[in-house]
Amino acid sequence: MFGFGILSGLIAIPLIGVLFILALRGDDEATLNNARWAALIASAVTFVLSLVAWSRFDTGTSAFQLLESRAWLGGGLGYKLGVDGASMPFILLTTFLMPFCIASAWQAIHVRVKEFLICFLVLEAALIGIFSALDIVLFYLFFEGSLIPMFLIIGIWGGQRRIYASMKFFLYTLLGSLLMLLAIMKMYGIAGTTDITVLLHTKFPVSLQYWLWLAFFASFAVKMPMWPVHTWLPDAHVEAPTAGSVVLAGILLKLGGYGFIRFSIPMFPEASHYFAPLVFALSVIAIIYTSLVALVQEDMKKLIAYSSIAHMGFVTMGLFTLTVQGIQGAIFLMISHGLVSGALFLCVGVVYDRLHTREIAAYGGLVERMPKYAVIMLFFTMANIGLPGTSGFVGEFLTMLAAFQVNTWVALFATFGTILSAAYALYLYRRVVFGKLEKASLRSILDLSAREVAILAPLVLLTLYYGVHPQPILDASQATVDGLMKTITAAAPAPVKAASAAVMP
Amino acid sequence: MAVGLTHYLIVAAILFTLGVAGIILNRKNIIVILMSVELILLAVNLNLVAFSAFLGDLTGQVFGLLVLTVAAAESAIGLAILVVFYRNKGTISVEDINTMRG
Amino acid sequence: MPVDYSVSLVLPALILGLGALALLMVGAFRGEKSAELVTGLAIAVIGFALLAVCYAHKGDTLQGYDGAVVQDNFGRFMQALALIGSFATLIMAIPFLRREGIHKFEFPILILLSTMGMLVLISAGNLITLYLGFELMSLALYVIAAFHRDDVRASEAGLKYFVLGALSSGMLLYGASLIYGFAGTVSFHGIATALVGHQSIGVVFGLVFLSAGLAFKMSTVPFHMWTPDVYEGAPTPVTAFFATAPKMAAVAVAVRVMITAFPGIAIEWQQIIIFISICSMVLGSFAAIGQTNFKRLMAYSAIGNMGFALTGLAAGTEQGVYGVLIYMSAYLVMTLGTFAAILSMQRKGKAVETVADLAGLSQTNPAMAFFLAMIMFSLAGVPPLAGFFAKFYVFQAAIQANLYFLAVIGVLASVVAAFYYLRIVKMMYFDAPAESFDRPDTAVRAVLAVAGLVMLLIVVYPAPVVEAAAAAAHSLF
Amino acid sequence: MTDGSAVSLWLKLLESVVFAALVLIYVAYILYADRKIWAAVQLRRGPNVVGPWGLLQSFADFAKFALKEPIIPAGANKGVFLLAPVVTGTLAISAFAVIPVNWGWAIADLNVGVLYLFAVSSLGVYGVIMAGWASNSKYPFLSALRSAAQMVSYEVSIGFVLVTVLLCAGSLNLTDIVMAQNSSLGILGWYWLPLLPMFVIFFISALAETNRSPFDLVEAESELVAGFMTEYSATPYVLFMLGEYVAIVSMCAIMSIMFLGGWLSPIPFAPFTWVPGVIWFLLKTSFMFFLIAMVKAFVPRYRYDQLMRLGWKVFLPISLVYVVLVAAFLEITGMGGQFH
Amino acid sequence: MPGLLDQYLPLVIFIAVSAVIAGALLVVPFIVAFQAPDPEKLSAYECGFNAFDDARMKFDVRFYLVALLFIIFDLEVAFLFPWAVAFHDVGLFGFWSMMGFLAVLTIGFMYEWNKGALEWD
Repeated sequence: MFGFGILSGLIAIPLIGVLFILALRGDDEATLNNARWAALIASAVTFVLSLVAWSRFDTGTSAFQLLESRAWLGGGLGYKLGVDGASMPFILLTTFLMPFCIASAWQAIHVRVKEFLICFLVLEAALIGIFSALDIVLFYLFFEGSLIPMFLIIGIWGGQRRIYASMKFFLYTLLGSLLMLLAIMKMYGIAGTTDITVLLHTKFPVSLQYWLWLAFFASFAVKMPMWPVHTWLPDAHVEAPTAGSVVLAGILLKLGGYGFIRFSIPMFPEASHYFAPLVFALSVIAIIYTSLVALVQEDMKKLIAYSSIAHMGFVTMGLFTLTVQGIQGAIFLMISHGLVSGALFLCVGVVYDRLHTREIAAYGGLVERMPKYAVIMLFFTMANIGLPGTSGFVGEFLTMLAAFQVNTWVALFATFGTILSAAYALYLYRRVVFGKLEKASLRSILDLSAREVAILAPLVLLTLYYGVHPQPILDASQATVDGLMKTITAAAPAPVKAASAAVMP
Repeated sequence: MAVGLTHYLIVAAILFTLGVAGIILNRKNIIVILMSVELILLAVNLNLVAFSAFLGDLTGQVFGLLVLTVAAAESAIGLAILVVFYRNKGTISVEDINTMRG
Repeated sequence: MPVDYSVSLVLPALILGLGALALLMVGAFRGEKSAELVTGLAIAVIGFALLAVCYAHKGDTLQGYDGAVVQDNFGRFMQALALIGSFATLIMAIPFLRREGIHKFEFPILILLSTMGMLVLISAGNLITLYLGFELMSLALYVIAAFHRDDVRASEAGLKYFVLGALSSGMLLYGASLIYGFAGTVSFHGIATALVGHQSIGVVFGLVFLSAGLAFKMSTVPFHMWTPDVYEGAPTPVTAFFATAPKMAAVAVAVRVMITAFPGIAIEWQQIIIFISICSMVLGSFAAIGQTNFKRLMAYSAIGNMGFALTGLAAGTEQGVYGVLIYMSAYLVMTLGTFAAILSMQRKGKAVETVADLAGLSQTNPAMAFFLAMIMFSLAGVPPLAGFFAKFYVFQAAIQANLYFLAVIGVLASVVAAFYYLRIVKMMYFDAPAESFDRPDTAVRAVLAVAGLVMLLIVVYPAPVVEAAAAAAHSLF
Repeated sequence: MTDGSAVSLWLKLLESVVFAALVLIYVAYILYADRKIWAAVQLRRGPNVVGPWGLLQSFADFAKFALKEPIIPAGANKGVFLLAPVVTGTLAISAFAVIPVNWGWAIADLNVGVLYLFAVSSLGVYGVIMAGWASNSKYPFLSALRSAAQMVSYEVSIGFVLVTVLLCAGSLNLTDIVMAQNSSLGILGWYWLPLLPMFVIFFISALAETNRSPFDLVEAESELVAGFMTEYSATPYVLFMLGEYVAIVSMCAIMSIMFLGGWLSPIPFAPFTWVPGVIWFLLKTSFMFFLIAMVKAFVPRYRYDQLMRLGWKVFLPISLVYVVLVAAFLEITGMGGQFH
Repeated sequence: MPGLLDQYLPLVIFIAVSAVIAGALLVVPFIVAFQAPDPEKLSAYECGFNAFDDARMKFDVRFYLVALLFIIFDLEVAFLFPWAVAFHDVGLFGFWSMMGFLAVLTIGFMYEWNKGALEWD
């Protein structure tokens, strides 16, 4: 297609949608509907195309596939795209979630609709770019570039304190990533290229690795977000519009995890081993502390936001066990969390669209008026807790399994965290859905519309499907993770080597 | 006592310092600033000519001549701007250059 | 070496000079009403000079006039930037000046002369040419600053600029005289040769003064004091000019002097540049936060940006120079775009300049808001816009030269700076709309749009700039 | 310092004193001549009481002034007020230091003599400005400004005129310039002929430069009383008057050197060449002064705007063009510049 | 250097002599003349009126203009002098350089003329 590969196509299609929307004139309802449809179709086509890419993807190898490469900036900086088992699932997740976001905003967003849609499509392009970039500068470009649309989404269509939240979001992430940028420059200086495939095979001096690792960590930890740099997330989530929250929780949070898998662990394996305890500590704190904080939240979105942080704690914990299970579990957990938390935010959006408040106290007894909603909400709450049979269970189980092998204490605390997560999730559910319907404002509330059902149903199905049949994702990442393990093991200090040899199948 | 290069340089340095001090410390009259600027350029010319004589190289004198010209143009423009300022503000006190702050 | 007096070596400057003189006559004999005509012709003259820069002696490194003039890729690159700056500001200036009733035919001529000074400055091969170019540029700038002569602020700005400018040129000159004396020559190459294996404290002293003079023109700390006042006080097109073309020239000459004349005492000047760079970045970032006047804000932004640009020079490597070149290109486009936006900010024929006036621009004028937002993000260094590459290359060079401290400070400063750039985006996109602006003039809109698009396009098709900059940087080493 | 050089130093001092005295005496008689000529034109007798034919008139005038009460106005800036006449007098006399009255007869035969003269005559403005400012009185102040403007205006054309001479002579040394005019053509080989327009311009500019009639606006009694000298009396006043006449004489001397071949004989063969050069020089200088005195007698005073217009709009362009013409001519013919 | 100074020494002496003469002239009446100052005598002359304000008042900006023009043109002369002296050494390039310089000067002059900077009323 125009001399470009399919990955470029994935990036380009949303942008073509943008151009189409830009070309639309007028502000009447018909035009806006055209714009909505255009955006939806663009994202849908992207999804279909990503499925095509998926069909061409060979899960049997850890090498990068669907490669495309062209000269760009010169001096070793090229435009290079490609995917492997660690990135393909995320691309699918992105293309899958995007149409739902756009559909969910169909009526919720009624001011500056075109801008909103443009932001989303640009964001989608940037996200696909992040996951498919095989040049570290190109990666950075998309990584940071995704900030702009998200900044605008939160800032323009957000809630009361949207300006504070958007600024905080932007500056936190910018600071983290600029430090990463410095590290990227250093790596460029050493390797003479920014090609990730080359960098993956470059041995960086161990003393330097520590610094590089920390710089990357600064960026990814903010993005994850890990305790104690997580504070932007609740603000951003609370203030963002529903679709924004979905993308934020569903995809943006995964960038940190993806970054760890793609860069920190394979490129600085020695440093990763060295800093693993630090990450464990932070993860455990995040899991327990944020779960506790979630318990006392009065705002639904904030609660889910804190729950996301806790889940990301599992992810980092899993990743830095540096075992096959841990990493695979983390990838799986990220995908699953992308679906589940996205769905939860959509659920919150459903009631928010009706009552325009996210105060938990404003609700209660919804089950009486909204039985369908109650069912779906229950399902996702359970998935969030990690009920077996839902996708949430597989990821958490794998990561905890890995944690047990590496450090029992960490696993113990993490288990404690799962209990807490059950507590806050059920507590939320009870307060919102159960109880007596007393509030006057709730009396006339309507149950899910057909559109809302259409949006949520696929998510339910997918969550369920991966819960009982996690193999596709695990298969997809298997080869890549195995490749990753080779690097890690080679770099591991002696005792760890023995340990991982013992657990390797 | 033979007058050597060092002496010229010291005199030039003193003149230069006086000129700079005149610009920075002067709080009264803008004309004084213009004069200080001339003083600085004079110090430079002294330097250039002294070096030129010392090195036996004419470049310094050529440079000096050009500096003189530029100094003249500069003071001409300085005076012109000063007159414009005076017409608008009715004063040429340094303390009154204060419309913008911050 | 036979002395080359070939006119073609100074062709661009010559075009500007002769053009200015011819236009002066046109203006003088046709009277005040010729302002439009003269401005139009001046734009054409700059265009011709730009062509001459691009095509005369393409790719060659030549010396002429006994080494007084150097023609190389570096010079041509920066000359082109300076000319583009003048070109764009002149285009944008016309409607503004007409509206304010200060459209005189002298304005374009002064711009031409000043630009000529810049070209001379950029292609200087010895201290004398440097000084003459510097002064030719400055003298015209002094007048331009005070051009709105019935305006208190403008005349005050002009006076302030003049006083500090004269001080700085005095310092530069004093430094030049010391360098001449202790190195025994004014030619850059001669100085470099004289310094081989022979450290002279006198030269170092001279270098300090020289840097002070250059730092002034670049508006870097500690010689930045004039910047906010002059930016605020001068008429906006003038400010736009100040913010673009002279900076190109000043940075160019700083790079050329440091790299070609003082490789022998690189340690010393690197320290100076690092100091200047750090202070400028930090001050530029923090001082801008409290500003309400957009032009004043841009002044601090300029200070900060120059600090960033100098980061590349501090590295002292070819890569660093390359970074500086990229940075200056991006900075030029961003600044032009920003000032195009500022020039568009007017209600009922009256110019407004505060940041708050931009409130809700995304609804009253979405296109302008979009382009300005692009530029602001770019200034903040957010990829995938041009400003990011600019920062990338300079920091890259600093990192390569093991100047981690500088790079980290730079990163922190750019985050702080991002805050106030974002504030402008916030004004435009998040706040309730204020009264809408008048419809901006075509030329201004065009500059804004082109600048905004360049911000984006440079990502897609960076080859021309990147290759030219690489060749330019290479020609210095 | 060796004895020899000490002796030569004293010798030089003596030489200087004598020369200065001679100049002053010459000026005294020039003053007398001025008045006589003027009187003659008006069919009066002029000074004729003191000494034979009034020859001692100037000295008597001086004695009178010396005995007058010196007044320093209450509002004046005393130091500057007194310094001004000294500056004027000193500068006027100093100009003669480089004037060669004969071959080798100069106090200081500077190789940049022309520059020195140019510098000293430029500095003359200072005396005027100082006097006008220090007096703290309106007439002196205004006239000082006028006078300064007038002097600097004509300074420019004088400069251009000198350039044409320098182009021909190729040296800044006054002796060299005279010798450059030494040819077998005699009077026809002097520069007045090829540079006639410049000679005229220089002559007129010299009048303006020295505030001499018809450009004596600063002393236009009906407008500005006695100009910047209004507040002066006694010898300070004399110093201004003296300075003015010394300056006029030095202008005459310069014209003689630049355009009239200095001490050269107008007819380049015996017996005229036997006449000592100094006589020729004196004759030429006196002739020039005679012209100046005649102008004072004939020509009505200019208005200030006319004066400025003449300087800037007539002399400046003409002299500029003439510089170009002379340079082009020399470039084409390869003539001139004997001293290189 | 010593040779150079030798040439200037007579000059210094002569200037000193002139200064002494001028100074002596100035001092004479203060020593020999009768002095009886009174306020009327010492007040500034104003055609018989009492001076009613400070004499150092604002004055016409055109004087500035003349001063500025003078500075510019006098400096051109300063350039012309060495050029004229070295006319035969600088060759054709020198000739044309100066012609160019004078052309620029002339253009500036014409501009002034047209702008009325040379008008006095």
